[in-house]
Amino acid sequence: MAGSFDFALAIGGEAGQGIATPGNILTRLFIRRGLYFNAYNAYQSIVRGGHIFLTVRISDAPVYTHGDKLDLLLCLNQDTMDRHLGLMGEGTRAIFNSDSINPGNPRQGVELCPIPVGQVSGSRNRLVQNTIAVGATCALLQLDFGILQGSLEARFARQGQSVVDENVGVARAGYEYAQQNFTPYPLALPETDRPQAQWMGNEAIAMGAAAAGVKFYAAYPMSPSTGVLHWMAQNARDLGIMVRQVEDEIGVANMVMGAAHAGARAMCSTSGGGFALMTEAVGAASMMEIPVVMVDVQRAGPSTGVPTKTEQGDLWQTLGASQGDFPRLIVAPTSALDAFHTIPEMFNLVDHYQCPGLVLSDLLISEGTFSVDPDDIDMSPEINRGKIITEAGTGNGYQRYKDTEDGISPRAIPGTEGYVHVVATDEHDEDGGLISDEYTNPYKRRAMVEKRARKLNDALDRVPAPALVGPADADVTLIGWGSTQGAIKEAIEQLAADGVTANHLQIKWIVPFHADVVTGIVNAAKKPIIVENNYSGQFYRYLRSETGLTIDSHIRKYDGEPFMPHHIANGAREILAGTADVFVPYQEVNV
Amino acid sequence: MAGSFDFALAIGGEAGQGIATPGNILTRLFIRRGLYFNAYNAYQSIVRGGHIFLTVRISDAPVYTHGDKLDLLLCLNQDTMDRHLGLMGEGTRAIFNSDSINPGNPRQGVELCPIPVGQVSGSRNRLVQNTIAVGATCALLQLDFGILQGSLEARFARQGQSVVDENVGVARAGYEYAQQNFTPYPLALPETDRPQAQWMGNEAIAMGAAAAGVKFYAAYPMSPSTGVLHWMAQNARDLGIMVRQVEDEIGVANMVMGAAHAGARAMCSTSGGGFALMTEAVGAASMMEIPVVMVDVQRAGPSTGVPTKTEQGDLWQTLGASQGDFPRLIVAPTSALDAFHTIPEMFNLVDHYQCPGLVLSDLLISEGTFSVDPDDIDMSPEINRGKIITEAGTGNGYQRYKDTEDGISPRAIPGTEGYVHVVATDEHDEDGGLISDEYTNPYKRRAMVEKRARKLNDALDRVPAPALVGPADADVTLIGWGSTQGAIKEAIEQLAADGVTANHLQIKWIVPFHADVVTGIVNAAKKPIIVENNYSGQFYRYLRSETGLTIDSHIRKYDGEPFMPHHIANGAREILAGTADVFVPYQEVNV
Amino acid sequence: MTTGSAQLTAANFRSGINPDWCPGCGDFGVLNSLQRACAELGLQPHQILTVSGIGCSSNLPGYINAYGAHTLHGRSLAVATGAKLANHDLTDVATRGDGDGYGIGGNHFTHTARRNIDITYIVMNNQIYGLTTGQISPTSRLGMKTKSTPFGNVETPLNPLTQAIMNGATYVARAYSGDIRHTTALIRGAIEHKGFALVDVFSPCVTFNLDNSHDFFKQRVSKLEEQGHDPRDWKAACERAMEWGDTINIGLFFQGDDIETLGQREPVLEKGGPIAHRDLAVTDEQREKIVRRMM
Amino acid sequence: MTTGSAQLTAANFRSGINPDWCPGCGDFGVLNSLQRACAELGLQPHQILTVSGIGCSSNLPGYINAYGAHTLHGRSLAVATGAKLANHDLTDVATRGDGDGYGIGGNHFTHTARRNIDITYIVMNNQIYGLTTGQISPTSRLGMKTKSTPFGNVETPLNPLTQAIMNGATYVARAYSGDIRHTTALIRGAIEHKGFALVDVFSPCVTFNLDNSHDFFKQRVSKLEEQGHDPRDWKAACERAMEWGDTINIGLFFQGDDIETLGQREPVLEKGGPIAHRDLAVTDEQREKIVRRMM
Ligand SMILES: Cc1ncc(C[n+]2csc(CCOP(=O)(O)OP(=O)(O)O)c2C)c(N)n1
Ligand SMILES: Cc1ncc(C[n+]2csc(CCOP(=O)(O)OP(=O)(O)O)c2C)c(N)n1
Ligand code: SF4
Ligand code: SF4
Ligand SMILES: [Mg+2]
Ligand SMILES: [Mg+2]
Repeated sequence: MAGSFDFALAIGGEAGQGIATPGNILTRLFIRRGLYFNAYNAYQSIVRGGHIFLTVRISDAPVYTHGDKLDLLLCLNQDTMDRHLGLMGEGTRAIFNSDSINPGNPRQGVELCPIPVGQVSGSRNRLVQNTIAVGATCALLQLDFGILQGSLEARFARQGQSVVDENVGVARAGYEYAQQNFTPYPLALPETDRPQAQWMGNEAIAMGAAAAGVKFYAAYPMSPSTGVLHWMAQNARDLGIMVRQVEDEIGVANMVMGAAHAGARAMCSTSGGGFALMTEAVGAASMMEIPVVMVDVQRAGPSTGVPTKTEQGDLWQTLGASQGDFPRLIVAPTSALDAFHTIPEMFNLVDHYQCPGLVLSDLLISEGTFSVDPDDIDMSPEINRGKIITEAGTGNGYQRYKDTEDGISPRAIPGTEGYVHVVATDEHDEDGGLISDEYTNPYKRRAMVEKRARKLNDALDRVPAPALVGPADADVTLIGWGSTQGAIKEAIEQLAADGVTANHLQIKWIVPFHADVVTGIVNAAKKPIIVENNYSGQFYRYLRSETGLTIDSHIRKYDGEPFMPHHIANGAREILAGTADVFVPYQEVNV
Repeated sequence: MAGSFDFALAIGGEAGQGIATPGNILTRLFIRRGLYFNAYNAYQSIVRGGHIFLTVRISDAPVYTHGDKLDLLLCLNQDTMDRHLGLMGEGTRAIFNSDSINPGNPRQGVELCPIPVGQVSGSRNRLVQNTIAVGATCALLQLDFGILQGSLEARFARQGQSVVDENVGVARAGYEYAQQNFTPYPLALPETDRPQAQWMGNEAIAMGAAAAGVKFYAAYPMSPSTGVLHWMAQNARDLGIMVRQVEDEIGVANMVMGAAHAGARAMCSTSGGGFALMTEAVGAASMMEIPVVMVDVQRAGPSTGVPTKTEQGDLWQTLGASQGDFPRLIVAPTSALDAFHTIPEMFNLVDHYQCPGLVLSDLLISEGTFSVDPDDIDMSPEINRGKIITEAGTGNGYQRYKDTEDGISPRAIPGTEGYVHVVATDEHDEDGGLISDEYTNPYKRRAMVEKRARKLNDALDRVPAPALVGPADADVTLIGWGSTQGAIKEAIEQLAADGVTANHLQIKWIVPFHADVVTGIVNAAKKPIIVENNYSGQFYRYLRSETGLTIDSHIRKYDGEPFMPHHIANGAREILAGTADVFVPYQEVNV
Repeated sequence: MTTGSAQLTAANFRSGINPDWCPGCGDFGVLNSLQRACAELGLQPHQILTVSGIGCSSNLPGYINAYGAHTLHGRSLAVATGAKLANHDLTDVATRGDGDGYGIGGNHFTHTARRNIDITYIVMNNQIYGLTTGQISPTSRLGMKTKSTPFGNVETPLNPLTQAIMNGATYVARAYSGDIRHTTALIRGAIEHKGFALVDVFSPCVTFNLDNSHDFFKQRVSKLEEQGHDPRDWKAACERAMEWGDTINIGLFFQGDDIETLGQREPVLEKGGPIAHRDLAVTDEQREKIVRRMM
Repeated sequence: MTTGSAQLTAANFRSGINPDWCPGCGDFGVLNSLQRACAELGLQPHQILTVSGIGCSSNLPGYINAYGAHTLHGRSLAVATGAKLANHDLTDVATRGDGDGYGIGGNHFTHTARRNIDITYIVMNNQIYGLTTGQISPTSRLGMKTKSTPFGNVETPLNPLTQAIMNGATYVARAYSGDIRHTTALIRGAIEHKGFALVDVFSPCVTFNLDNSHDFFKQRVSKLEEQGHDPRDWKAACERAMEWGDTINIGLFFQGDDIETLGQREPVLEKGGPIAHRDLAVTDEQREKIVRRMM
């Protein structure tokens, strides 16, 4: 965090209390002001009730996680107060509706900000407390009311002037009440000259697909991947994308394969259980040499597990998807923005190699909300469709599975005159003819296995090697993969403040895997520690299978919640102190 | 091979020519005589036509593979002659119907045995050549005709005296013609005093299940696993087993889970593609803590692949089956007899640990036919159902998922008065209540993950450690897993004859894995070589992930055919000579 | 189906857990009706096994005092079939949503119906995917706007009733969960019926399906029992099931009698009681017979 | 559907490969009929995509001169749907077996039918699993003895025709592959029909199903066209489809007209041609609109 301002607020209440709205009003207001933010919403698989806790961390410099601490707590119900007040520290504030919420005893230095909502708003509507709280928040942040008013006007314009007026009035009442009764924060909300945009990770994935030229998208709803479907459905008409909700994930994967075979760039997304149902199609796509991209947004497993909680638990599922040996690519993007860029890269690779590409996101990335610099939203990435034939020709001697030197065989798209052929999930000869059904030929079989495998021989050249960030001689090397990037980065800053130097190796490409580069880095490290958001060390086990490296120190978490930076920093400290080999942080906040 | 007699014959023809019948007449005759045999049938996924090649190797001592060489070739069509004659060596014979088959030029020392079938049999029926060939074979083996006659009488009795007479007459004609025209083998067919029985690997698996007390078996047909279904269907009524052919493999796995939940020992079997569809249920069974056994009979992949060919290609599919981390057991039996014993062991383990158990067989084991000593067919193995509650009680304070010290919670069977509870694939608390839907609690979540994982803490004590067979200081250590046991064993004998000493480590238990024992053995080995019937070294990659061991020498095969012993011996020689690191034998016989 | 134990009331079938459904959710009525039906039939909690998939509706087993299995999305009929065949003494009730049952679970529905296994199949049909916060289901109307069809659904909804009839279900009913007495009667009939029994229940999702609300149904539902419909007439049943407009029929559409259940046809169940409780040992005689065939 | 190219004959639709079906297998007749129908319709090989699953019957794409995809067991309708939506100019024919199509692939059948997508669905129904050497299929008769039911099948077979009608298929026919002229006409009608068209073909497995042989059908089949059946009458269609005895009906059972296909309802296909051939680039204007909403 290089910013001068680092502020986190949280809104807690139950499902159905409309927490998303104040959250959205505030984040919009922040990004218009050019601020960066990172938001994590802890919620439950229940439509009304339960506990929702939205943390929004704001800064004038990029923020990579929702952070470790709260400055402001907005309690929409008693439960939030009971769960979280005890964790608020010196200099923080807690805003709540004193008509219905009982504060309890805060720690020293916490300013309670009770608002008698009924009296202040003159309304009995249970949703007004949200707007009051937004007004009060702006007051505490010393924001000019006009800015909030502008935001509210924009947001409610579609619902008519009376709704606008009501909201502005209520917000103003909250604003003024706070001004009169509570102490504003010492640092006022800053402003930069670059307004930001905002997205959820799933939107970033969907936009990456749109940018890659995806014209066919199919899904079966499954948390936490459904946001991709929603974005796609919303934008289908504008972008000419065929979007389908299918009867099940098997249908999804096979439909996507059919569309890809017919020449469209095609993608699907799901979570672990849906991906389990898609695995047979992964092998089929590889055998038929059809390029498809499948996204698995991981959630806490096994099985139905905890649908609204995060985990990095599906790595081995992607490594072991479908029977037999066959080429597949696997990547784990490290942030929403990275996911946005990764999807087009993956499409270029699968088109080049004519095989399936699997993308491992997780709830932390996919359902997190983040600011993004509009200039980073490049919707015109390079597109390379590989060896593809779409022009009519004589097709003289055309062989769909020609045993070429690099294993890649030109792919004629059905409908193209002159290149009629059959693709098959059975083993086949260069023509696509079925060797198993015509006669069984071990030489052809061997040749085709080798042809397919050979395709990936140069794959390492096409994906960047992971790089070590930070001083070469650091006390510890923190190794993560995928979504832990931000938390590790901030943990390293915390360690530095403590006098512990740490460097950082974040792995994104799983297959192909830069084993030599990683081995070199690990061997040179003083104290390598692997950080993963799962129980069994799935990445470590894979790393070891690829390199033989033995690493003794691990930080793991598998309680459904993502790492907070201090979890990792604490783990590194304990490991350095020799008090732990496998450190599993305790989740302090019962979110 | 310690036997004094080691003889291999092969019958080749096309599908629909009835190769199974002469094969069966001969093997029955051999086992009645107390001989051991091992038969491998190379065939194609086609119902008529193509090429079928059945190899039967016979000895007066146990035989572990179908071997490397042929002594007798029975050609039922020209194709067989063309493909295989060139591979017959000194002292061998080739019997064929000279009315329709043209022999070509055999190598020096091969005795051609043409039989003018029409004239000898006086019949135009194209199936008589099979019976003639059986008769001739018996003559060449200096077998008293009365023995063959007895066999034929037994076999055709059900079809009436005229069929018996016709077959005996035709066989006699072949027998006599051969006596008069061809040179018998110098060694006559021996006899022992212990008649053997015979089974296919799939029957051994099914019988193992019956012995384990399986009362519910479900399947969807899939080669090469369907033989288990056929045996089960045939024996269902006698043994009181509920056998179901289901609409698909998803239904199969979930039905089996339902039956197991209701208290029955329940099993299913399939091949890789069907297993892909079952993976979601693997995670569900582990999460609900329901004991089930699922058998994956591997065939050559990926995808539909080569349905009638063998491969050890599904190891990573079982390791990566379903999302998230959860306990599962995985075993790869080393022979049909081992599979028979393994199924009851696995049932005791899954009942004890309340988790899924996966069994990796392959076409080589499952569709091979083998002699078996009747005394080895113990249908009364130990049965241990673990902590199970089936007696009515008050159930006071009963918790289905009680967080016990060893992680194992007593399992009440639905229908038992007093223990009403819910099992769930969602994360749950000790009562089975859904924590994700009621409220989300990271502490409970973590506790439940750890409870489930803890169950396997003592699993290594319950499965035997793999043992090194052979001299400790051998020149090479051949490491295999699952079905390669026999071929490696015989390869070692061949190497010994060559002055190369080799020892043997065969791995059966994959999860739990005796990493320390294996590491000790490998580290002590002069030249460890891993042998596997797949392309990518799936076992090696797993071994490395569990131990960090780096092993440079490999013998692999992925052309659909199993290893013959000399493939492995050749590989070991080349690796010792430094001419290969990864040796992939060439399949000499275009089966 | 009754035992010697005391007759229970619907309240005895409440589990300790409060349903976390949205206030007003139609599923409350279904739970209530099922509890009443169990009480009326004199069942004991341990005699019942409810099997669900995943969805709001599929949380039901947690709320009823009975054995329950909250299984995978779409798979409850397969699990229920395995359980019923393993212990045919159990009263086996599969309870789930329309997405779960007719979408991803559609194939099991087809095949379970034709087997006519003695399972009661209650589908809480809210014409939406509730738990995943509102996407079309296979029963959503044409044109319906949801998060996955913001411009309107373009796929014709399926009709679970005509499907069930054609698939071979032998008891096919539809209820509206706002009418608990009627729903109870239909569920009771389904449990009493020997064979595969579907009770499709309109069970409004008050949060994500504002098209098919309680009001919508209250104004339209009409009971077949009051219309002189003959449930033995499959053609009439299909016709009445296809009516969809100002009047929407509920009640028992079809019942086929004298059709053997899978359990009755399966010789392995003829004697020896539930297979789950049979002796696991193979007798010497059985072994002998098997080994003899191998020699 | 015709192009400027020369009119082809059925022989032009032979691929170089000889079918490896057993001599006498019913599938030869289906292949033959499909080739004739393509020729009669003036199609060119590259305009056609046949999509199959796995089974003896599913080997068909290898034997016809057309684009083909021999996909996974049970999944051909899903693959065919994806291909058709990606390129709606293709003539999309899914060809497969009864196990593949009605067993493991049953759910896709249901949902593809209700979408009324313009696909011709040919099921070679031999009432057996052929390629796996003879186990019951979902259309095997009660009592049938197979390797998986050595004492007789105990599950009621399903009726693909009544199912298709109830699922929303708009062209539902049954043929007998021994009558090539009739089969050709029905397949031709199916390809011409706009919407989801099922042609269930009795295609005897001469090796594993000796109950439902060519003789069996020859003695029984009776053409609806000769009986004055009105294919617009779904009730009559269902009744005729249920008849099974000395007379078994073949022909066009049901045809629904004026029912929009999925392609017609889907606005994304309104203009711009097949999506597979559209420009992949996102325009500045499109980007602008997206980013604006994010700010
Ligand atoms: C394999 C799989 N795919 C998707 C999901 C996500 N999912 C959970 S519930 C549900 C649908 C719920 O709809 P419905 O069955 O109608 O139940 P309702 O919530 O409406 O009662 C889905 C798609 C899942 N759990 N598993
Ligand atoms: C997932 C999966 N399960 C099982 C199989 C094995 N299998 C191949 S073909 C087939 C059934 C064939 O029957 P059908 O579809 O009726 O075709 P037919 O051979 O009779 O023409 C089966 C079960 C498979 N290939 N994939
Ligand atoms: S979201 Fe709908 S179905 Fe789910 S509990 Fe709420 S009202 Fe019921
Ligand atoms: S086994 Fe049956 S379906 Fe298969 S090719 Fe032979 S006759 Fe045809
Ligand atoms: Mg629903
Ligand atoms: Mg068939």
